[in-house]
Amino acid sequence: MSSITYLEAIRLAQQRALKEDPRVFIYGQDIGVFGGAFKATKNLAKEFPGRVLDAPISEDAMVGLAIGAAIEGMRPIVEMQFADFSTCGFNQIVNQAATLHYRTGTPCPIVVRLPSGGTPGSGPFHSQSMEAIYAHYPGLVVMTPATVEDAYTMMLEAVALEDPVIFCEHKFLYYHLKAEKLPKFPGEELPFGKARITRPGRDATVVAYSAMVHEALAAAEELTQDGYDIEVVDLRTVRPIDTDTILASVARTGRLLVVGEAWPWGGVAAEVVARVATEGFGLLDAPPQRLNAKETPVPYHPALWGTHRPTASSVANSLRQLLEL
Amino acid sequence: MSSITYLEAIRLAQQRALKEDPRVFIYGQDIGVFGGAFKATKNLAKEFPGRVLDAPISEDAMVGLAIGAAIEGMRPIVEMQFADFSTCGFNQIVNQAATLHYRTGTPCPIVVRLPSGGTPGSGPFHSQSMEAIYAHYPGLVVMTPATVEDAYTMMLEAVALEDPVIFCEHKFLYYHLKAEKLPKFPGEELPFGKARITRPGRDATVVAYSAMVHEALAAAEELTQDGYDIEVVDLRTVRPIDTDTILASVARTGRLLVVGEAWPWGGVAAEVVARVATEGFGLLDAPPQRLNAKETPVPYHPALWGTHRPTASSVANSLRQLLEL
Amino acid sequence: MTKPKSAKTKGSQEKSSTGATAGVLTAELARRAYRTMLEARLLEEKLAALYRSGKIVGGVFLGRGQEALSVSLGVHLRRGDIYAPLIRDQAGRLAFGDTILDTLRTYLGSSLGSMRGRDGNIHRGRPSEGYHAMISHLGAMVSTVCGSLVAKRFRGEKGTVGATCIGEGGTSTGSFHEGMNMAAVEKLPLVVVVANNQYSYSTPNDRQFACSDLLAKAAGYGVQGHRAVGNDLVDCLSVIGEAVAAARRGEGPQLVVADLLRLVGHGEHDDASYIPEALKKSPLGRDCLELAKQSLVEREWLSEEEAASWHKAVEKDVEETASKVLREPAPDPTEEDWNAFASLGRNH
Amino acid sequence: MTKPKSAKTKGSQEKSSTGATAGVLTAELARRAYRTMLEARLLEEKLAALYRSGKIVGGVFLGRGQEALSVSLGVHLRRGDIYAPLIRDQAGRLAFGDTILDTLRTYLGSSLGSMRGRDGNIHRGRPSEGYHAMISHLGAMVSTVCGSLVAKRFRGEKGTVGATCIGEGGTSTGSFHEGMNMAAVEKLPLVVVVANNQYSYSTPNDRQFACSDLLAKAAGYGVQGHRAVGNDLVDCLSVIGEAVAAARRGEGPQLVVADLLRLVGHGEHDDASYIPEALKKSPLGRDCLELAKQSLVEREWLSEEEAASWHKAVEKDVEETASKVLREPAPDPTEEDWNAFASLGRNH
Ligand SMILES: Cc1ncc(C[n+]2csc(CCOP(=O)(O)OP(=O)(O)O)c2C)c(N)n1
Ligand SMILES: Cc1ncc(C[n+]2csc(CCOP(=O)(O)OP(=O)(O)O)c2C)c(N)n1
Ligand SMILES: [Mg+2]
Ligand SMILES: [Mg+2]
Repeated sequence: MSSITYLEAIRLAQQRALKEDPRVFIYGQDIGVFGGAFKATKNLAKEFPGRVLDAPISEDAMVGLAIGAAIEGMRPIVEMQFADFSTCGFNQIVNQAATLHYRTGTPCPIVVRLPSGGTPGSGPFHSQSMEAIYAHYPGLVVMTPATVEDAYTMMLEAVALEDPVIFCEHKFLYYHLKAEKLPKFPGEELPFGKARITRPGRDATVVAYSAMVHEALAAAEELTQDGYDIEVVDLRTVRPIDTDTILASVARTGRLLVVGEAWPWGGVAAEVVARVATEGFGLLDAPPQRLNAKETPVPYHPALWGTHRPTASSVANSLRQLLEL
Repeated sequence: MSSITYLEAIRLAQQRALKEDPRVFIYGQDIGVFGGAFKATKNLAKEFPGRVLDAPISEDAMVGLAIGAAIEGMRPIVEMQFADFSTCGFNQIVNQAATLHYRTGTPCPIVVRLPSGGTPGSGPFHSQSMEAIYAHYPGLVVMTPATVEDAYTMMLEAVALEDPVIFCEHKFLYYHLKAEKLPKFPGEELPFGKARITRPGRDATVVAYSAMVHEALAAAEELTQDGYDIEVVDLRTVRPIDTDTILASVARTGRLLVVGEAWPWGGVAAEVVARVATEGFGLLDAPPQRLNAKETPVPYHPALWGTHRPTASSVANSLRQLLEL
Repeated sequence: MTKPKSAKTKGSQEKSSTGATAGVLTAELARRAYRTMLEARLLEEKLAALYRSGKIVGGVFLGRGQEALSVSLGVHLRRGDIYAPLIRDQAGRLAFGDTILDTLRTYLGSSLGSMRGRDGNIHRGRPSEGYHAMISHLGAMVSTVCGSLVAKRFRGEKGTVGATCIGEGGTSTGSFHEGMNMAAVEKLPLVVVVANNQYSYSTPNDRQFACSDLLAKAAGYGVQGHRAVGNDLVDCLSVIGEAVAAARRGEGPQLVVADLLRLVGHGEHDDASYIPEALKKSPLGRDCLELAKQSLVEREWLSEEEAASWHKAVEKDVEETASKVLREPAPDPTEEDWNAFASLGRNH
Repeated sequence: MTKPKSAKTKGSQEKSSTGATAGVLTAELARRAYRTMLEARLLEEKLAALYRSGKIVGGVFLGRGQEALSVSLGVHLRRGDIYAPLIRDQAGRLAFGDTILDTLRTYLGSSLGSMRGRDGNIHRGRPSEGYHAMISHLGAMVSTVCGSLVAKRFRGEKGTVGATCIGEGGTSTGSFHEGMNMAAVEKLPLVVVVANNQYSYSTPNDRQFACSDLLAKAAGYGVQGHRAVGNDLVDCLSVIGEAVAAARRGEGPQLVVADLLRLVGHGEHDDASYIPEALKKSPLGRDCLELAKQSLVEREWLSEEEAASWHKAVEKDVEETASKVLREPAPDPTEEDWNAFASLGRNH
């Protein structure tokens, strides 16, 4: 029986969007006949002639083009070859896409796909997780799916939303994650913006997103051996953040660890800890903790990389410390 | 007797850096004969021929040029015409300047000056506060002087540092803030990276930086009428953050409000609240609070702008609420 | 610093217009253009006065001296076209359908203006009507217009064009370059008018670019190039008319370069003292409004009397509109929804 | 897609080299260049093998087919010059002073390599020695090299040049444009070599740019243009030699465009099946290493026997170096300082 990867889910969601909505087109480098650097658009150019277009190496103009097309009623999806290159389209994203609706009343329904996160040997410029940078800006929705099913439904939601969406798809999950079948439609399980309790637990809450959900789950599994029962919350979207679900979880467990693959300063973990400290102070039995990447560019050598980012074992360590506080 | 503005302090610091260090040059749009959009380099081109250079409208290349010059041992200062335009130089700042030393061992001592923050009528693209965006990246120092004296000494420190410095100078303070004289040299009062207790107090700590320090001070003054004694901490640099001084203050007051002019998500206030919640949980008598700009682009009309950003009166309100928690 | 050129020098792919009497130019068009220039000029004078009296806060950025070039693009666009004007395009905006009323409302931040006080001055537009609202970051609108044209191509709309203006300084931005190249690759019906007013803010051309002729950029992108005499309305009308027509005919992107001078500071806070007197007195410094009137009068398309009566009528219109807008409500922060999202509630 | 051009077509400001026997070209230089090409070729074959066997993780990006162009820039640079090579510049790097040892160390992530396992593959350099370490973002190095040249100007250093390469795809970036324009404004001694290998990853030229000739960009920036036959070592040496000499003489930035083909995938994961067979079989697809040998042998600058013995010697060197590096320690995360700052302690 054939199983569906996280990458394939993204491809299938784009295929469905193209099929169901004539306003959708995809624009990015090498995404046409070639099917994209990661093959996320494989065969789509053939199936939808003229609607999956190779772009020049011009990230600023790629986003600008998407914005202009959205203004005229289209639903463009832009593929960045790597999240890291979105810095070259940064200005259009944060200053034009994010502000358009507030300034003019015209919505800007674009999706910018960012192949994100670290993989061994990818180094400082093909490994970045930029969700916190974009989430800082009001007007941008930032999605960070952690499962094959979410990758599929959230891509469909992203295309349907009236707002610009930064879609952070994790490269490490592309091939590692598989599912037997996909949901029929978005919202079947959870509505947009709602976090998931991936693993219910009693003793502490780990809030994570994207690839870190799986490190958190493995750590939770490891801690069962110590007799602990850890709850894992998958944020799914980091803007908006589903503070209610987090607070409800912390209310049950009294302890919070937030894990992010990006750097700590101002990251998702900082934002979640700040929210819980502010809104759920009384729920906490111990100081909330966060675990992030080390404070350097993402290193090239797999041995360094494996230490740079949080892993099941470093999450488990942090949890053990938290449980003793 | 002539008093010195915050803007003049920045000009004088650059003048001194040019005079004392032959490695220093300044590069930016309209900074030569014209003296800059805000006159922060007035007369410097004349006084230092060939060392204060007009740049084309090319923020990416401006930063790239500074990096290349720094590699060869120079100490470039880049003036962005407004902080908001640094988005066009974003890639060079975060991917080349911030990573150079870690990757290659070659330091990248550049200073990027960002005329930051809101003023009435400046609107979405001439008002932004981008400190949180840059502070996210390991390798970048981010300075946010709130006083005339700091503007002077921190600019000198910025030029002396081996690391790339994002120098967020606040446009609203340019003319509003005055001092009678300037310190003789940096570190006279406080070393680099140390926060200042601008106003000692007993009942609550307000952590602020840049223009918000003055709103916090006015709010603290207002609250004396209610019998409260508020401590105001000026961060001075937001990367590094002087967590020790903040924790010591919270240890005394038991209550924390962090104020930032930028947006809340992942901002300085989020980072400070997260640090205090994590490292100083037991010191808190009430949930830590934050106050930021409203979640929209910075609006044009002064009436909207005045409500969008935190002000003395909104800080005072937040403080009153905090004191009742 | 400034490199005066003869008006009809040929660049490598340059198409020279067939001159003042070319195809599309009619008395009616020229009269409409002149009247719109007059509106822009008098409206801008009012804006300057409102700025000086403290009624407009922030800044006022005028196109004085550039009305002929600006209007010539505006009048050649029609319903369904895309227009992304820049800083000095008051005249083009009015020609495209913007109004004195909305200009004043936007500058004064009226809640009734199309920007509702959220954005102001030159950053106005009605994107859903094809009238893009520029962001400040120069060059950014080139690719945005491309995107709207791609949308039209997807919809099978034919014969519409997209147009934007930029200063010579803006050509140094990476955005401009990426947008031009993309337009050329997609063969879009895009018209880009470069107003080479010799200065970008205070920066003279020799600190901005080093090519001997900005029009040489056309060949580097593989687009058609045109040169117009920037302060000559009749020449601008015919050259830009031809450029727009070529784009409409499907000949791909068109780059128009025009030399001229802004007869005013970068903004009203700036006295432009960096512009040498000799340059102001050169042919480049001649006032396009004055020249246009002379030229139309010479052609007997307009009489001095009519021009004077137009002047009076426009002045009255501007004054009355300003008084009205000055009485309109400012935006009320307590009524503001403070929500940047289109589909999400506040505070997300 | 590909637009084959005759080698000596003149662009508007193009300087044609005086041909294969021009000024700087000597037997010694050509021999050195050929030997370095051979080193690059054999080293890259080893890198590919190490990648296939899983020893190199991440990616391997080769310059096969582009060695003649790449080396021609490297050999014309000298101590004190600035060099920012790009993806396909193994040959230029070795000519500039990089070593087989450090290349292997960097690819294998050895803690003894100049990047200490922190960065890898093509992202290596020793910036403090004028050998810039590219960031991935295409175009970014143009302005960086400008900056180093400005520093040299400040110090009064004369006669040094800065050089970088870029693919035709990289010319679409805003960074490239801003850097070229800036270099022209500052009249810097910068040489930019555009390797037009007809594809950027899988994207053919007709989706990348629309100018009929990339060299037409030179006039748009106001820089001198040169064309080289990309797989002809002797032509590359003389054309680039002249370009570097012109820059050294103070004639400002020089743009060199060369058509060629990469004879390998974008990276070793890519089979380049998007490149049509006909193109591979065209003159563009001829292997520059083979051609160079023929050409040198014809000129009696090299014998077949010598070439064969060089081949053997280089092969041995590469093999031995690889075995050595494979035994070197990987970076130890517990020893790593995890500090991105030069002047601040860790965890700031
Ligand atoms: C990317 C960017 N950098 C800087 C600025 C600040 N700025 C506004 S107008 C201007 C000068 C523009 O010159 P030019 O393009 O020649 O147009 P002109 O003002 O002469 O009409 C500058 C530098 C900007 N708007 N955008
Ligand atoms: C700004 C940016 N966007 C995307 C990429 C991803 N990328 C790496 S190489 C490449 C193709 C480069 O083509 P070209 O410049 O022609 O060089 P070639 O690979 O053909 O030598 C792309 C798109 C990048 N490195 N930088
Ligand atoms: Mg100008
Ligand atoms: Mg290529």
